[in-house]
Amino acid sequence: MSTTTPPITPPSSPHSPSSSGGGGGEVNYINATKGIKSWMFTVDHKRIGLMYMVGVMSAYGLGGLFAILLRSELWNPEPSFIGGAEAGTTEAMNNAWDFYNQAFTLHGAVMVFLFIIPAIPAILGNMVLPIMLGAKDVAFPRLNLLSFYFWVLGGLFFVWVLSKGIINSFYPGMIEIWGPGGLETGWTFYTPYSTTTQNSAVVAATFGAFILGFSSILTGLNFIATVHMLRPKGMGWFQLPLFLWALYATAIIQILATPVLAITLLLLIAEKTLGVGIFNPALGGDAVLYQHFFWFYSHPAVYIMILPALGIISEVVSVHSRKSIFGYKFIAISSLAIAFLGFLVWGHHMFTSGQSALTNAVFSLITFFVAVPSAIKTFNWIATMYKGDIRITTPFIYILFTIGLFTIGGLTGLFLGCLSTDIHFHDTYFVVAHFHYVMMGSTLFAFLAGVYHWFPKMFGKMYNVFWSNLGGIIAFIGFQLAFFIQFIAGSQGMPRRYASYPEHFEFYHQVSTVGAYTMGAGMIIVLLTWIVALRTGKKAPANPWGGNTLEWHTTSPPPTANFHAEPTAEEPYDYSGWKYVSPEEGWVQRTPEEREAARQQLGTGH
Amino acid sequence: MTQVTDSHTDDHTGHAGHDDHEHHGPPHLAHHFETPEQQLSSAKLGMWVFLATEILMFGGLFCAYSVWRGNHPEVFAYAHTALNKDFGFINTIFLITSSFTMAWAVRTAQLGRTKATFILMGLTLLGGCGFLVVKTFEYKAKWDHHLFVGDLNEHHPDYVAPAEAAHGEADGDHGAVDEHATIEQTAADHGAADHGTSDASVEVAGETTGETAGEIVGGAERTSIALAPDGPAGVVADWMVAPVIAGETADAGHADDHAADGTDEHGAHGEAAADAGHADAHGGGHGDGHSVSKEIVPLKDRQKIHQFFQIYFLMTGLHTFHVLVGMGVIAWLMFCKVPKGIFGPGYYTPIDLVGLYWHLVDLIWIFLFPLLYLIH
Amino acid sequence: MHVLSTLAQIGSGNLGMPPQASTYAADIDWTYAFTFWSCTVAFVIIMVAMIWFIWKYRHRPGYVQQGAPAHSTSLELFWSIIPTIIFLVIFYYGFTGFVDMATVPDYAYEIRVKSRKWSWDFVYPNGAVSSHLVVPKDTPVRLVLSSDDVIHSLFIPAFRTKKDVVPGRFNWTWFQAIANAPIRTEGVSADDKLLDKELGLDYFDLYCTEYCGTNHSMMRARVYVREPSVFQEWVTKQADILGTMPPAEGGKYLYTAKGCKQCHTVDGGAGNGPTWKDMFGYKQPLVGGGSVLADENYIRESILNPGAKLHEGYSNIMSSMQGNITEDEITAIIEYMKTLSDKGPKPMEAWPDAAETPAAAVE
Amino acid sequence: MSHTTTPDATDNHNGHKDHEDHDSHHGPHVVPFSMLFTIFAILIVLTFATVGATYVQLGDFNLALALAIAVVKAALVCLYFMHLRWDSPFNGLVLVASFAFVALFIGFALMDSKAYTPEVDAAAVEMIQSDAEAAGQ
Repeated sequence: MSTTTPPITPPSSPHSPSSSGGGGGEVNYINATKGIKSWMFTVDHKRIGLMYMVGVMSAYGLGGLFAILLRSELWNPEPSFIGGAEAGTTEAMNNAWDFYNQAFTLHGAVMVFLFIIPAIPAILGNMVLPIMLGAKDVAFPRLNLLSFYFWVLGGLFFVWVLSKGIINSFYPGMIEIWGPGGLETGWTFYTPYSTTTQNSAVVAATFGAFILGFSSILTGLNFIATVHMLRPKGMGWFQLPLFLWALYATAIIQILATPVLAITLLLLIAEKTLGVGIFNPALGGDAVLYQHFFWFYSHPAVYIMILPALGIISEVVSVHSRKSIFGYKFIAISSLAIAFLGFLVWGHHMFTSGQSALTNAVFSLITFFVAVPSAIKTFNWIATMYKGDIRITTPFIYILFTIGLFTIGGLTGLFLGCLSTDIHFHDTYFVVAHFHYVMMGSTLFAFLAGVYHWFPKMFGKMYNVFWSNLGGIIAFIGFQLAFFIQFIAGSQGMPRRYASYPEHFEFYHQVSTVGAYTMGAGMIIVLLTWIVALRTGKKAPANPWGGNTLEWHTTSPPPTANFHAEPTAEEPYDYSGWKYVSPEEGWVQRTPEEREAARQQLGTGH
Repeated sequence: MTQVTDSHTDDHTGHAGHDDHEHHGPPHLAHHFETPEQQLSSAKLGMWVFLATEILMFGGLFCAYSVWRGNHPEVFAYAHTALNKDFGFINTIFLITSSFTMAWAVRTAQLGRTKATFILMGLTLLGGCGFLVVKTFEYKAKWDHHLFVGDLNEHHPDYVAPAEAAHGEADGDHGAVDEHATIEQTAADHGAADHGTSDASVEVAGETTGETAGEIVGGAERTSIALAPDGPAGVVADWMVAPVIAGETADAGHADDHAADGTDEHGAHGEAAADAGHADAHGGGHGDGHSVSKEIVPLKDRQKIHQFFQIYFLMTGLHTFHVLVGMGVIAWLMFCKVPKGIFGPGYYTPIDLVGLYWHLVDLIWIFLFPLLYLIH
Repeated sequence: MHVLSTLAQIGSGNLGMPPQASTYAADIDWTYAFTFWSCTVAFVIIMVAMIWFIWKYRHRPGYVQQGAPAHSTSLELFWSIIPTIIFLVIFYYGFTGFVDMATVPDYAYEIRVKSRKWSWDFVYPNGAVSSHLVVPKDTPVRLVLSSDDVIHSLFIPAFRTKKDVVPGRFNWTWFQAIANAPIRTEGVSADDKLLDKELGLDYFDLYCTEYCGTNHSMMRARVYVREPSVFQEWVTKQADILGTMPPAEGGKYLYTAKGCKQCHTVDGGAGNGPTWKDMFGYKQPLVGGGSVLADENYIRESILNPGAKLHEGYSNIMSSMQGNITEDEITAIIEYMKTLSDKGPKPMEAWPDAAETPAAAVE
Repeated sequence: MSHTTTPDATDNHNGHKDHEDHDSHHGPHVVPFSMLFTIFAILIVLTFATVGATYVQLGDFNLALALAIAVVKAALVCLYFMHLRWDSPFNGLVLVASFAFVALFIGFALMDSKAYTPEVDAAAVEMIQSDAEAAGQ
């Protein structure tokens, strides 16, 4: 179907290792130039993606550490983890509560701003978006690098806040610039708490988030321009791989929503430093208006987190089922629909805030409409598996987890979109469980699936399948343990952000804490498999999965210019052109005759 | 698309760019683009997307503006009188003119007329400077009258700390303007009019426009307000004095007409003096807001008046910041790039992009001007 | 024990929801159950289909892949429209349920809820104030919520009601209680036992669900549902609660009831605020140097305007009690503080003049 | 791979561009000076008009009129000074979309804040009252 309009250079054949004289000698983007400077000032999107990967995974480790700490604190109804022996005295209790409040705030803020928003677009998007387009780079490579440094700078603010918090707890008042250390406002920075609290570094943290916003904007801007301007010949909008559709939709949200976060945080900083009172009722401001501002960004931001994950699911399901994705157009359009509708539902975070009944009803209704495209996608993935030739590989196993978690997360979202039940569930553990299923369950597992899917391409190495699968399974079990029980705790009325809780919730919390530790163990195994694979992994073939998007048409890892010869656009989900040879050589391209035969055998036209 | 062909004949650029790159990529063509057109289109698309983020960012402030104005139109209608319409008007002209010279500079850059480009960008810079000069005067006037943002007023040399002020001019500052019409008895109890003899009244009576005075009483008639017990005079009537500067004539007697159906206390005074009393109280409240007792001072009308100035300063401040950035980029291009003569029909992207940015700054001002200065 | 009760609760027809103690709880639970079963069916269908497909079409020796269509508009429309219809049904039930929750009967009994970091005051129409909510059974009750400092949120799981308490405005919610809680046997704290004498152990939980700072998780209260006649009796007595005890004892009562307890200790321990132990009659160091004698005036000022003379080592986090405390209550607290200090005058034995008992302070 | 492209590839590129939703133009579009000046003159006139309109009492329509004039001015700036009239339609779409989303944001926020203003005002009145009581003590 997608034979290119004018004939040009023949499709580049995958680079078989035997023909190129063996692994190490080959020049690729990793070993093309050496030295720290060649990385620091690189404009190569793949290197930027790798640098993002290092940074973002460190942030994930930090956020995960806080998660473990706060789950430990919740083991007992009364906080005892920090209070220790003197637990029970007011001072110990206050310390424990403050510690818990800082832990959950930093867990949330680090995970949201530093990990989950950049995770898929900045790492995997940067890595494969231009290659999937057959382009040499993103449209604005230097802006891309700038975006990374914005991320670093923003991250440094959080590290500063954090280290100030630690230092100040040992030497109170040692660092007085921009208020004391630590952050205890919740990642939402709700006014007037954030503008009146005196024991947290709100300004530093919000300024960090403000800078991170620029990072996000620049990535989105780059992706939009790249998808528009650098598509290869023969690739119309509907030959775009679905991951790129998802990234494109994500970029639209990043562009349109993030500036509102920027202005919100600027206003917050102005309130804090200049005594402006737009959001502070004590100065005549309006606290609910802040929530409108905040959620106008932060609800669409939820889709910045989840949409790329859905794109990865579409890719992986299709490739590893060896079958063209079912209902391509519905999936592509549903990404855009989610992006658009995602802007119209922010009010469902405010059903109990005193928002007017009419606004509540309108937002609730639109919330249900935004669920429809998600449902369509899920059904389409299942239909893609139908009559496939399914290879249960590591990425595929992770994707199955993702689909399961996304389904639970999505369905429980219905309880929260529904007005009367949301009143009960709002701000309870039900919400905590719901968004962890969507954010952490779906996005994290899809991200891991994506890494395992593109790992051979990124590094040219294969990983240990057994340990990778085991790590995923342990993390999955841990995840279910940690969060499923929170639905029940939430429906019982367990409020979120509680350091102490009534005793009858103890059982739920202990199960949850066990789950958190289990998941942590699984994640450590996963990270170890990556490190081991980088050091001792076997050389990966150019196309280990038989995918047909353009990144599989180049060597693993790709050269700096991505392709040795200019690629031609291919129908991204037509797998008839590849045949499996061996684990070492992976999939190689069939001759036109073989391909025709394969199509005949499948019996349907693509 | 006929326009495109028109332009080709119109301005002898023709396919120059095309010819240029067919054989060899021009020096400014990045490695990952194939043609200069593709690069220019990408750059423009990127710029437009960036401009969209700018619009959304200002959109937040416009939203804050709309919500506050929607809820308290009378406060805005009154408070804007502290702004000088003429200044706003002159600034609009400055920006439109500089926008025009910028568009013209893009044209000359496209035609490769380096010297004209240089001069036109210089004129654009001058326009920006003019804008900044006027803004400086405006901000200075606000500063002089303590109409600044939040706590910044405390840094004013004349600022009287509320605690001190409380001793000095303790009595006399109850009552002020409020749009909350509901509690008449409060109006009666704390009818501010009895304090209308403070020194501010002289100034106000002398200079306030009739309309302004009417507005105040119009507001007061609908409710009144009481200050905290220690409500000090603070900075006397500072927010009130500002419209005085803007206003031309005193016709405080008009206040009566507006206040006629108001509560008798206020109506009875019917003089600017009475209004000055309110104004005074406001000043006191205003100062008070920044004192240690911030927490216990309940929401008051003066705070809503303050909202206008907060929003005014945030909007114009952010806008002015954008003007400054734009001027910086224009100056850099003008002095470092344009003289090299590198811009011509084949390559004028930077000029085009900075032009787009400058026009957006103009565009935002086009909305700010009527919304801030021309409120009814 | 927890495991068993938990499993029993989940297994009961209530699907893990708390007991239904308000008129609209059953309706919400019905919507919940409808959504729950719809979701369960959808989830099972998706998972079964997925696992079955993976099993049936897995790659294995001898398996030959057959072609299958890459799209089917009718099928996709089918699974777009069916969920949409189900979603709209859920929306409809949620919406009607919400309308019930948002429509308060005209004759509702009105209770003012004043909140601050980190305590609740429930103010009844006759002026009675309590830190726990007591409501008449089978009577619509409208809660009018206001906050002195930051956003809180009032949540009573058994009533399925929740509303944020936003400073600078009034929010309200209402409910009609239809049942009281069973008497607690588990998890009864020492505080509970003290309160037990007054009100009993048959209460529902009330939580603050909007994060509000250090002691957010302790910002809880108890909700008692009482027969209207019993309620009437209680509320009448509560209006004059101070008059029924000596001033110092009243102060001790207020120490808990007004939430002073959250920050100030009486045993010399540290807290968010200075301890009351040995405060009265001693010089107190101030932030920014200097000191002040902790006498009646200083304490009164610190209650009404906490930031005025800030005790060294503490930040200005206390909200003013202005408007939430009467002069008699301040007196009672001062008398109580006198009992905690070894300096200064002896506390009053009784209210000086019957005419000036707190009853007079009640409007 | 070198960055020079073969003539083949270039042609090809131009060929495939036809189905793109943005149109490439083959050289800069230069706006004639007369057109620029005309737009400038119109903008100045409209600025006078918008100031002049404030001296006419139209009630609520003053705001609408001022905004209408501002929109016309903005449209002129976008179409001519910013070349949108000749530019890729997608750039125009970006602009329109950004305004649409601002409108959406403001619209919802206004719809809500209008509805809850009475609660805010009531609270303000109560605070004034309690303040008055405090002052009376």
